[in-house]
Amino acid sequence: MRNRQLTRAPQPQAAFEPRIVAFFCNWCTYLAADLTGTSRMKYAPNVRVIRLMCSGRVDPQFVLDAFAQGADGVLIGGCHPGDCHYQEGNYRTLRRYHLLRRLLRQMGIEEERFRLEWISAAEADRVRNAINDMVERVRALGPLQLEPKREDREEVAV
Amino acid sequence: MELKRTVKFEADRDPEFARWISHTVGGERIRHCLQCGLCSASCPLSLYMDYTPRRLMHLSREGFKEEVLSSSSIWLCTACYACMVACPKKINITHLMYALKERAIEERFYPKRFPIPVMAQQFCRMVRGSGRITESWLILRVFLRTAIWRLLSMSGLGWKLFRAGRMPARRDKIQRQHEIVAMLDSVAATRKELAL
Amino acid sequence: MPETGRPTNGSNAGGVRVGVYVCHCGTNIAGTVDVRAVSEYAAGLPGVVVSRDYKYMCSDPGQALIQHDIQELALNRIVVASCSPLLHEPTFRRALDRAGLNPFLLQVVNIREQVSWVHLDKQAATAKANDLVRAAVRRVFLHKPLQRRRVPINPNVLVVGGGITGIHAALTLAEAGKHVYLVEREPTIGGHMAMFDKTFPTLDCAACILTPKMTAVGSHPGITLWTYSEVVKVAGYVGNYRVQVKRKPRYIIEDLCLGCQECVTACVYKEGKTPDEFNLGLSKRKPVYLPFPQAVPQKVVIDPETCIEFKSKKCKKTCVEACGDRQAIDFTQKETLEEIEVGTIILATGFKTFDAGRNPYYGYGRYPNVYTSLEVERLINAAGPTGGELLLRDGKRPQAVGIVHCVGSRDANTNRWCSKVCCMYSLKLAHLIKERTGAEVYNFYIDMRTPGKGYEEFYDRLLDEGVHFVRGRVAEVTDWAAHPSEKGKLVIRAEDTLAAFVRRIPVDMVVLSVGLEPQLDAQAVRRIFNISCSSEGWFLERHPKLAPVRTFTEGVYIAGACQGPKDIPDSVAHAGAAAAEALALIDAQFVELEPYTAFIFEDACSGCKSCIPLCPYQAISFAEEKKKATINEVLCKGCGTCVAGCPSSSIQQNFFEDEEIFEEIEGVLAYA
Amino acid sequence: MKCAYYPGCSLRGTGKAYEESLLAVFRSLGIEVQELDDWNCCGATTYLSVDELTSYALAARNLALAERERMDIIAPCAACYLVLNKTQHYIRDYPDIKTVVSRALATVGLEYHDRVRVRHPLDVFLNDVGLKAIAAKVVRPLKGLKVAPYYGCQIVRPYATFDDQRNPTSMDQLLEACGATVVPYPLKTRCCGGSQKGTLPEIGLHLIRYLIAEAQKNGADTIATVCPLCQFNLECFQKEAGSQRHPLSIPVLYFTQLMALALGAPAATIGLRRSLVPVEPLLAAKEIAYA
Repeated sequence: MRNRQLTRAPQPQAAFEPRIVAFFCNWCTYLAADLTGTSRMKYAPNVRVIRLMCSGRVDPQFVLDAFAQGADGVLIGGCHPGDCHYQEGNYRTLRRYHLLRRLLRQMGIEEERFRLEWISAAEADRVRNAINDMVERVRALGPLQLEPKREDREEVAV
Repeated sequence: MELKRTVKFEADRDPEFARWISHTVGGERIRHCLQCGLCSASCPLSLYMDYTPRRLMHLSREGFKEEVLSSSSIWLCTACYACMVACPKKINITHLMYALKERAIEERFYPKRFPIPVMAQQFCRMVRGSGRITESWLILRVFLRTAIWRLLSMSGLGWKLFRAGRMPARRDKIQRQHEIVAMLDSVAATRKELAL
Repeated sequence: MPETGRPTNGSNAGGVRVGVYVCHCGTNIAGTVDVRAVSEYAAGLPGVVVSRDYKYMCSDPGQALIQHDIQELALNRIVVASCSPLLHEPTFRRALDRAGLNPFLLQVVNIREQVSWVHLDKQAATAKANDLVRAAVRRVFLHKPLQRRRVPINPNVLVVGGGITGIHAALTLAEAGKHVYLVEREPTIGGHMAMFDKTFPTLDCAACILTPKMTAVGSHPGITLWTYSEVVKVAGYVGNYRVQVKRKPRYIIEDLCLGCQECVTACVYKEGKTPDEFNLGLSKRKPVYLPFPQAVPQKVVIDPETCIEFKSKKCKKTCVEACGDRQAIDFTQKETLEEIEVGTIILATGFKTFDAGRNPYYGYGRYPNVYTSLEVERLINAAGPTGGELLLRDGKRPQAVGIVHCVGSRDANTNRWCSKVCCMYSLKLAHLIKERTGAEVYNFYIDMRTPGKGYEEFYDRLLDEGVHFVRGRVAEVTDWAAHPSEKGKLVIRAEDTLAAFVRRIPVDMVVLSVGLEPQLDAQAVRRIFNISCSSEGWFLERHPKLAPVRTFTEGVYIAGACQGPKDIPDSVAHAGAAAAEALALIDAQFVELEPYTAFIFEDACSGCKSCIPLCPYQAISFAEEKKKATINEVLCKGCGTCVAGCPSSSIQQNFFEDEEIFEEIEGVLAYA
Repeated sequence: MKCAYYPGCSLRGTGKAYEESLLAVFRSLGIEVQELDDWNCCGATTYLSVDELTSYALAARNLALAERERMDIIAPCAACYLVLNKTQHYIRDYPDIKTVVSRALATVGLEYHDRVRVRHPLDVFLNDVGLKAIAAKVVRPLKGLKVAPYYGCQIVRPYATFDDQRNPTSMDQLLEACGATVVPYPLKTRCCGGSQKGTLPEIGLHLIRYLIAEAQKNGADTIATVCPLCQFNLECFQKEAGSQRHPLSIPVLYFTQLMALALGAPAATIGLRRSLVPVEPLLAAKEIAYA
């Protein structure tokens, strides 16, 4: 189930559809994404959103895992600086984001594949724009080329 | 290209005219006009009008006398009452059109040889003289004063009507014509007395 | 029982039995997502015992379906693919609870707001829904039963802002027997309403209906009124907020001042020299003053900026002399900080009016006879600077007055929104101006918006009064005369769009009907109370229709014009709604908090202490004897920042454990 | 009760057939009428635009004459019907108008106390005689004759005294009682232009064109009218209003002509020959015997 080699193969080269994993905080960006829906704005269907209570919960491992499992891009959405529901969680996010970006660059992952956006609960249009813009940029970059790595975590019993 | 000033100064307004229209019979509710345009949309003649009834109501209550009285709309109105029945503010628009026509005739706001006022005047004259209208005579008189050439083009129809017995050659007249004259004079006198 | 249940591969992974439910939401979801295909797909996922799609999962029969399956098929994990979890997660959790399953063994998949409503391509939308459902099924495997925490509610309420909204909310709560702290920034309560002369559409006098409520606030034993005060800090959580209030020195001992104003009479300044804030600078006040005669509390204030004693320390202090034995004046008073504990908070901080100077083409500040509507409210107020006579700056009566609507409203250059109250207050001012001066009054409007009880009727009345209505936005106000009749006048230029020509209208006085804006410090205030603002800067409600006075912070409510432009009736209704919401919480006596707290695996903790500074709530401490970090669950608010920051992964967060998230990540990415 | 019959000027001229057929229907239905003694012109729409006060006085003379005879007025002409009705309303509503009118009447020894009802034949036939009684007296059912009922403006506007303002049906019912088929006619109360054809011909023609074209489109064999001016406009100018591509030709009859025909009145007495558009071929085609 987690064999990336197997899973990546069937993707036809001609129509590359980037796959992007997004981590949205519960209080701002996830709400904004809901508002995008209630406002019936349309955006590219390439993003899969994972809801966390705060962008500060985004463990760098999550990002690395997403890339390892086949994501072509990772998007983090949090409240604007100073607006964090938990006072300062998003400042931690920002710090980790900068570190992680440097690390990813060293791993050969283009900067544009990893993105942090501040989107408040009212900014539905920013959700749409951020997603559409990122999908286009990642599409231009093409599929993420990583050497398949050995699983470094234990399988969860299923 | 002839250029004309279209911007209006307050001095172009005649507040007296505005006062008059809202105090004339039927004009009581003109100020309530919401400018919804239902009158214009209901009017079968509005497609030919320079100012739609709605605009005319607004211009009237604001006192733009020149524009209102020289508008073609007041002559196009056939008094079909469609606007008045439709009006959500119950404004007596048709009656206001009559009032405007009357005022326009009084102040001579119409082109020379314009048939509508001519016909109105001839009509009144005939009533005073005979008490009744004989259509054939009325039409003849109007065309003689406005457009003789049209009389010629109408002669075919006239002849047919005459043959069908619908164009009596003799003028109809009431018996007690003096009563009509007396009443007309009385109205004139009372109007003067009460300054109506 | 409907027979839409699909056969599954039946694998029973470690006793986990998942039920998947895909909601059509009428056509809201089913119109874009092939719900049947999603349900069929889910049926093939490992561990899924049953998979169904249903018209409305949130309906009673929908919930009954889940409950029935839990009992009949011994399900122990539930995945519902429907609208946003922010809407119906509580509904489905209750359904689990009723069926005897721990409510946290549920995962909700958002396939409406984030799938069907935002995509057009049915195939792509269905594929996305499949991915999300697959991730949820994988994630829900790891869910553990959790218990919500119950916390008691402190029955005291803080109301911030003493305008009509705050006053009404405070009185409602106090009448219900709760203790209210009413904090107002200005030296008196009353807000904007106290400045008005009459109120639309009934034309009853604002003071007559407001002052009884103001005095009721001042004398109510259940209300602690702190004017000239501001909230500076809020800590704690719903039901248990600790609030710091800064009380500015008024240099008067409130308990001793009787409001006799003898000090004001006795002040060394024989005449006022400072622009009077309450009259918007249209009159002058002394350094010691009462904001207006009906001010509550009836306590004077000393303004240290203009008082000679503060400047030179050499004043004769005739005020102190006049106060005599009462000794209410205290020049040494200092700012104090009070700390209070409340369970709920109502924000009623109101609005500010648009700064008319931002539209320079209307000549505000340049031509003395261009006023804002609020200034005119003061001018026609019997208690105002002119005793209610509408006079120009030169003391003459205006013969013609132009009222310009939508100043700072419906304008992409300033504010895009409709300020809602301007049409009606402009009509009111038009009526009052015509009544008091007999002047010709011109209203320049874009649309006349009078949706309210008795409002359209009021407009109709104004039409009949012979007020001119020119439909068109005013382009400029100048003193340039293009016609002899315009000499010495202010000329308003606008298209009369109903007449379809441009008009130049000379007037003596221009009234700018300024719109409503968020308070200048709205951003700072919302941060103190940990709530959000809409992009315009109004406080953001939890739901625009169904939760208009709630916020995303439990126990903090918003009421009145701080949420968006509102007239008096709307503000009062809003205040009542906020008070009722607070009362509902208080009367429940406790509130249940989500159990998303962090916890430590002590065995793995290396005692590096790196988590301790990460917590904004000081919930993590270091147990010296064990050399391990410990988390105080009561203080933890469940953000998860410490979890992400722990280098040894020895902190986990309930419902958001690392493994759960990993499953979700891999779930959305795994190809089917 | 005997009614005063107020023909109005048009029924003595272009609308002669209206008078002839109306009187025939009165006779057939046994309605007793007496022509109003020395009636005068009501002023019509024209007088109102020159001098409205005088026009009320003129109309009031007729009202006063009827009142003196203690009779209600039957006014078949739509304009007369409206003007008389309107005069009643305005005398009631405006004291100044009442003063002017009363004084004028006094000079010729007349009084008016608002005791007269002004009625239209449609109203009398429908509400006094009744559909049942009329149907019982039909001897020549107008079977197969498709009629577009055209009411024009002033019968229902602005005063709807006996019929619905937006969708009047009184004439529809009467014609159906006579055996005719009434076709849908959405323009039934749209204006024919009145005297506009005489003063501003293009505009008059424009209005006439749509009225006839719509009736023809809906399959009408004839248009039934209640007003002499409507009849005149629709009949006399239909050729002019039509074009080569869309010629217009349809008989335009007074509803009373159709009723009289059904009630068995001799054809010669109901003015069928006064039509400029021949009626005979139509009646022959529908096998409606007339003699």
